[in-house]
Amino acid sequence: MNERGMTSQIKFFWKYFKRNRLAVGGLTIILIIFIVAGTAPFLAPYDPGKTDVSLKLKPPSLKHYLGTDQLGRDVFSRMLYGARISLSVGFVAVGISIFIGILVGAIAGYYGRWVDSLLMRLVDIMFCFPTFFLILTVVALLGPSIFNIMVIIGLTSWMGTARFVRAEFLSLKERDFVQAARALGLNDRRIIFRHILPNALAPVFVTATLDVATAILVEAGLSFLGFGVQPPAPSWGNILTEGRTYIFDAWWLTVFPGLAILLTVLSFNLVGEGLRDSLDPRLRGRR
Amino acid sequence: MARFLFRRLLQLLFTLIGISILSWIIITQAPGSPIALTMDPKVSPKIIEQMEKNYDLDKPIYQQYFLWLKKLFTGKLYSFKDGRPVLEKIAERIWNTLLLNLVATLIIFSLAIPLGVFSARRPYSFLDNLGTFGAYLGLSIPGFWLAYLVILATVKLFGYPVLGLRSFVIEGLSTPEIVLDRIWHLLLPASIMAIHGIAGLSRYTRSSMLEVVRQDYIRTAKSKGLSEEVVYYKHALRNALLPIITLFGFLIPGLIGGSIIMESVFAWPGIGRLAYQAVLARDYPVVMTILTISAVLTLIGNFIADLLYGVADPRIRYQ
Amino acid sequence: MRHPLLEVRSLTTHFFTEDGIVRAVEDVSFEIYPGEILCLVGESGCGKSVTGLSILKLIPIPPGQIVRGEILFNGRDLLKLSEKEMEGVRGNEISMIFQEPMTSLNPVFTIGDQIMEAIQLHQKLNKRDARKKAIEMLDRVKIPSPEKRIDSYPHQLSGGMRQRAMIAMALSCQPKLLIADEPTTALDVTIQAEVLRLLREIQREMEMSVMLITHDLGVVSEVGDRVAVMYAGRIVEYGPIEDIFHEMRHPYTRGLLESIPQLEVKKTRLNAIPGQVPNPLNLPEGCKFHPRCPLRIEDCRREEPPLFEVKEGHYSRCLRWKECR
Amino acid sequence: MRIKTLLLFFPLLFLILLGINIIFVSSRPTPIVNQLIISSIGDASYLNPVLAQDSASSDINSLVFNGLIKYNRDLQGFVGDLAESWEIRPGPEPEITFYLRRGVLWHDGKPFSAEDVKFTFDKIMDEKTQTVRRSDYELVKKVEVVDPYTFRVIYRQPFSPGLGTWGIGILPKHLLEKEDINTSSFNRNPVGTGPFRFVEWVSDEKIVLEANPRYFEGRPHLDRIIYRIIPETSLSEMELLTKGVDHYGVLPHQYRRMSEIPFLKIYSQPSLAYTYIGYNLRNPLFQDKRVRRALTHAIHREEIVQYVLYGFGRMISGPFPSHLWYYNPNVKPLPYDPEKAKKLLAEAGWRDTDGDGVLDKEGKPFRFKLITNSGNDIRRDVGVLVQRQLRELGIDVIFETYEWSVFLKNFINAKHFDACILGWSLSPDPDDYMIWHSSQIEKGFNFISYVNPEADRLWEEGRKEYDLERRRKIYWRIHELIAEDQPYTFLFSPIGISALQKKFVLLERDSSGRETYRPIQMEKAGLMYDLIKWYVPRGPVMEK
Repeated sequence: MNERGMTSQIKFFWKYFKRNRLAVGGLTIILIIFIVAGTAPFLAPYDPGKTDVSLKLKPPSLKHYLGTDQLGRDVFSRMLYGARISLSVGFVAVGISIFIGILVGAIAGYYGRWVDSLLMRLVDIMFCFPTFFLILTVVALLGPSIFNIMVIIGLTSWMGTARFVRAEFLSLKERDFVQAARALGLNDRRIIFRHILPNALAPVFVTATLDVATAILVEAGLSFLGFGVQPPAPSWGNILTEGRTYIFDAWWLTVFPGLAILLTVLSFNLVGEGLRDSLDPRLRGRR
Repeated sequence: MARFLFRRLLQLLFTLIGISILSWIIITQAPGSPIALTMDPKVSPKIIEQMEKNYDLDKPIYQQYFLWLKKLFTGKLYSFKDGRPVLEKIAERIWNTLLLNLVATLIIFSLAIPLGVFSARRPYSFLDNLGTFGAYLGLSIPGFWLAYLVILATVKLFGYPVLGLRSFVIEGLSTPEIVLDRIWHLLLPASIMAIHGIAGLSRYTRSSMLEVVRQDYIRTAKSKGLSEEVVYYKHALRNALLPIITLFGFLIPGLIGGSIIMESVFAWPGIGRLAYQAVLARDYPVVMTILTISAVLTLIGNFIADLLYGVADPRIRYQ
Repeated sequence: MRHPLLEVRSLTTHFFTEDGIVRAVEDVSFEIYPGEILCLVGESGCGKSVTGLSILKLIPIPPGQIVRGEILFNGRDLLKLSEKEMEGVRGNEISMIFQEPMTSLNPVFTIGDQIMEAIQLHQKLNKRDARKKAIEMLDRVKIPSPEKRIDSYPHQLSGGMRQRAMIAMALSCQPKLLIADEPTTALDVTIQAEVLRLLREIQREMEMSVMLITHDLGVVSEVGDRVAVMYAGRIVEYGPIEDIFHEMRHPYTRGLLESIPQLEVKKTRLNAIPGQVPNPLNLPEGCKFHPRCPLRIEDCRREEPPLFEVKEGHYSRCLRWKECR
Repeated sequence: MRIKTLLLFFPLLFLILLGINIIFVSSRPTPIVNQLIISSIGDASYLNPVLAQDSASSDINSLVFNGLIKYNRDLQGFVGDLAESWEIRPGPEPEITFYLRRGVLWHDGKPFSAEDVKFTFDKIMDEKTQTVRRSDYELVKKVEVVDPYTFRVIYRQPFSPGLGTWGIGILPKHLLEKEDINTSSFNRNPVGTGPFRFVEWVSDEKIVLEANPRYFEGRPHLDRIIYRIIPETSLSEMELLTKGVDHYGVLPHQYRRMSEIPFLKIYSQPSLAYTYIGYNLRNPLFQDKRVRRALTHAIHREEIVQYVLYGFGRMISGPFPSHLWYYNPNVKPLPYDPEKAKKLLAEAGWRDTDGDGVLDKEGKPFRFKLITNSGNDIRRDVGVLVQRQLRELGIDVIFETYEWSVFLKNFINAKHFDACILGWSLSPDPDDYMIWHSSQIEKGFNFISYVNPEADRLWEEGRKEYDLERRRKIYWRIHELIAEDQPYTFLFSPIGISALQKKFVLLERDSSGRETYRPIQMEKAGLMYDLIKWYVPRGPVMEK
């Protein structure tokens, strides 16, 4: 795919995408969260780890926009930094999952035969595990660190990607341009990555976006069970989890991080659906 | 058909062995010991070594695996935590989990399908857009967070117990009231568990309906003079529901994973909580068995989904 | 002069998409007389199917909309009927069959169910009688052992059989008009002929009118009484079949005819029409055919030519119809 | 349209069901029943006092089973339980003779005798039995059944904590003789001699006990005790509010809110536990006593107690709970004094020479890792505060939490840590030999590798001494030594708070059979020391 083709494709995609107002709204929120996460040190009014126990459990006020927690830390500042952690968990985990998914799917789809059967059996096996329980078990056993969580979520969620990358490859490899590339004697790696993969990327992109949403929710769930990113690092999940003990005494500790998770996950879901609608030619122009 | 069954069974067996080996590797490679969990200054370390030996923890890993398999099939697999047969522990809880999930599933299907169907009836109308947004909201809400808020709200509003299988002070209740009490304790967690599913399935139903409505045979049906209603609710719906039937099979894998958090929150004595506690306590026999059983259930679920699809779709039945 | 069964006057159907207005059918008028077969011919995308669907008001709304015109069926304007009344017309007085027999039958119902549905609806028969009638219809379209076939699902039938079942379904209520939208296109050549023959036969038996929508002039020559040639949403030539085939007065019709491979004439090369079907979103000014027209003159660019009456019952939308032979 | 109706029917059914339920739920008051519902975070594991390790099981076992003796209400001595009296004959091989109560019946009606005691002991000592209790009896030379109501224990050497170990619940020989004790169904259907007998155990939901009408001290007044398992503490509060739970362990921050609820009464009591920061003395960083003392000076324990525990904790100066007899009240906790801390550190050579805000010595910064187990909110908050407080002094603390079993196996037991926040929950006997004696460094619980020859000698002496006053002197001295060395920074000893529905009273009958109600009192031995006298009167109870 040449560069001009790419740009015009993006333009074309954007034309459809921007019609979906919910998706554009989601994208805007994601961008804002990104900017906020990136500039947290400048935006945060307080050091997120600074404790001042004399100020503990103060309700939201002009001094502390979202109140303070049980150690007098500023919840607003912690949430800003928490955005970094939650987003990194989401993105790195999905990055790993997409990487593995594409690799496995591409190899299985391109080479076919026994390689394919073997890899697809592996996919079947992985699919049979109750994912959340598996993640929980492994995180619990290896110890919950942000690194472990990202890797484990990534390692347990690549199967969907692998399956449809494989399917795309199966159909794409019979197409003329691939046959032509083969006839020209290009090596497999080049064919896979330069010729087939770009054509199979659109759906990968869609699931990746939706998977980021799932990964953020999974981290929150792990935090709830005590296996999330470990305190004192502030992820939204563990601000929420630490705060639930105080649910009667300090509602803001539970409500705000919950809303932040909800909003972020919602945005990724909306964008993901928007992408799906505008990248799937069959659905185009449906409105 | 026989060949198909045979192939499926073979595949099943292969997958099962893979699952058990994989989960065994994961568990035994982990740091931490099931015994050294108590930090009681009155317990001497010699005792702990002896206890580890009694659990075969001193044997090589591969031997432990086969011992586990052997014990599982002879019913001699005991939990590290309370010395009870693992299968018995699972058996006494699985019905609670199944009940909760069954109710959640019923709620999902009875709410999501109408929701999706009605949304797709007038796509992009105000109500449809509202439904779309609501569905995404439902998909994005952290379940335990919602559960907390709901529990808080119901306790404040009604002052009636919500946790557990039933209320504990039931003196003076008539039988129908006891039934109502059970339903109340079931409905709340099941509804919250169902929210994700309702959101997902209603989206799925909606897009499935929209897809079907564009098919040629819908036009044919209309050209016969059938009213829009009949065309929509008979010809379109039936086709749109076909792929949804298969989803029944995919509900099972989510069963245990999805139950872990909700069962803990609602003090519901089910498999999910058992699994979570077993993970915490390094109760290898229980963790392994639950992983394996849920994988088996998943496989069975997929199999049932295939069969169901064959029943529902005439195109499959005769192939 | 007989009264026409169906009289279409200035039918205009547009699709309002986000990319712009697609003027699929623009100011189309024709009539169909009792017992005749009118063929609507043109390349794909010329608006012939939309015309057919517009008559039964089966255009998806939105984005489609019948902007203006009249469709007089036995003197009643179908466009003024309510949806409820329209339901009484569809399948009962006017039926339609479609191009793809593979996808036009509902895969989850038996063909019997699908035929009986229309019978029960319009003829108010009970289930048993409806079934009897359905078997009768299947027999009539020459489906072997219809008592058995009635309980088959569409996928169990071959393409030809399916199309026969479609015809049985469409004709089960003895409609006065059948709109057949490319009924044979998806079929093998030998089966095409059989189905066409069947259609013709039944049409004669039932004294029914047929509006045959096709791109295949071979089909037209076999069964048509009169022909309307469409291009870019307009009727460009309209007349009895002999006139169209032998005295065509429009360069597009000529192009179409020349592109049919004819066995008896030894031609080394087919005379295809140069250029492409215009983008429906962006139709040329003036005569819509002029960019591809060998006879175009400056005036063609300026304004759309009206339908000229070449002779009685034969019309052409070409400024230079006299030169076109 | 049939299908459309069907589609509408199910959601409607759901809504109607919900509606009926809401009406039902909002219209029902909670009846008053003569029973006690206790919430517990975890399920019990073994209803068998020999096998049980967790507190849920122990709580229930203490109601179903009796030991030979039990602590008195001040935790300062013993009173008879299954034994009416006992005799200790001191000497190099001391003997304890228990004279058992006659006429005690097991819940199944069979009589209790000394054979049961011997059986219980034998089971504990059996290597196949998965029990951690065995270490309590390792110094027992032999046991004898003198007659059916006399039981004698002979020790290999003087061992004063040994007496307390006979508080363990006694098992019925006739039911367990032929069973594999580890997997026996007895562990889920216990039969004991205690005031309550076992009725039902629904895993992860509840354990039900009922009054034992033949209890040797008389039938308890309560009809029933139910243990409910509610894994989320913050939610079991909801059940307390809806009266689905009668007794609940209150977290410090909930205290004020709870005390404002009209139908609850709140009790508090110092616990037998303390929380500390342990320094790994193998780490050169902590080998200097001045450094350890400086760290204690630098850690603001008052603040921790005040803000993390909301005042529900006591500062302690040494390794014992402050309300018991062996705590040395003359030793005062080191005061919070950052200046003093700085001075001590400077003396030990720690100064910020490079001006980066972190102290250093010989080019090495003062940096260490403070770890604790995850899941304990208080330790987590303490860690965060300590990290901050020490940073102000120029000490760089990295604070991390690990899951319990990983924490123990990879860090604590492997001695692979710098400093840790942990707590000890102790028995009322002061013998903490396993924690502090230098012989316990390799495989015991002295994982900080603390060595003090004088203290070692005293620990050995203390467990040989039977006289309370002499023991007190020994432990007071140990207390001084450890406070001086500061191998731990003793943070606090928490005060336990519990909430109880106000409907419970103590019912007492005087000799004439007249019944009087008294309010329930907190004892040093716990709120439930007099549980068999608890009662729920039908009518309302007047508050004093």
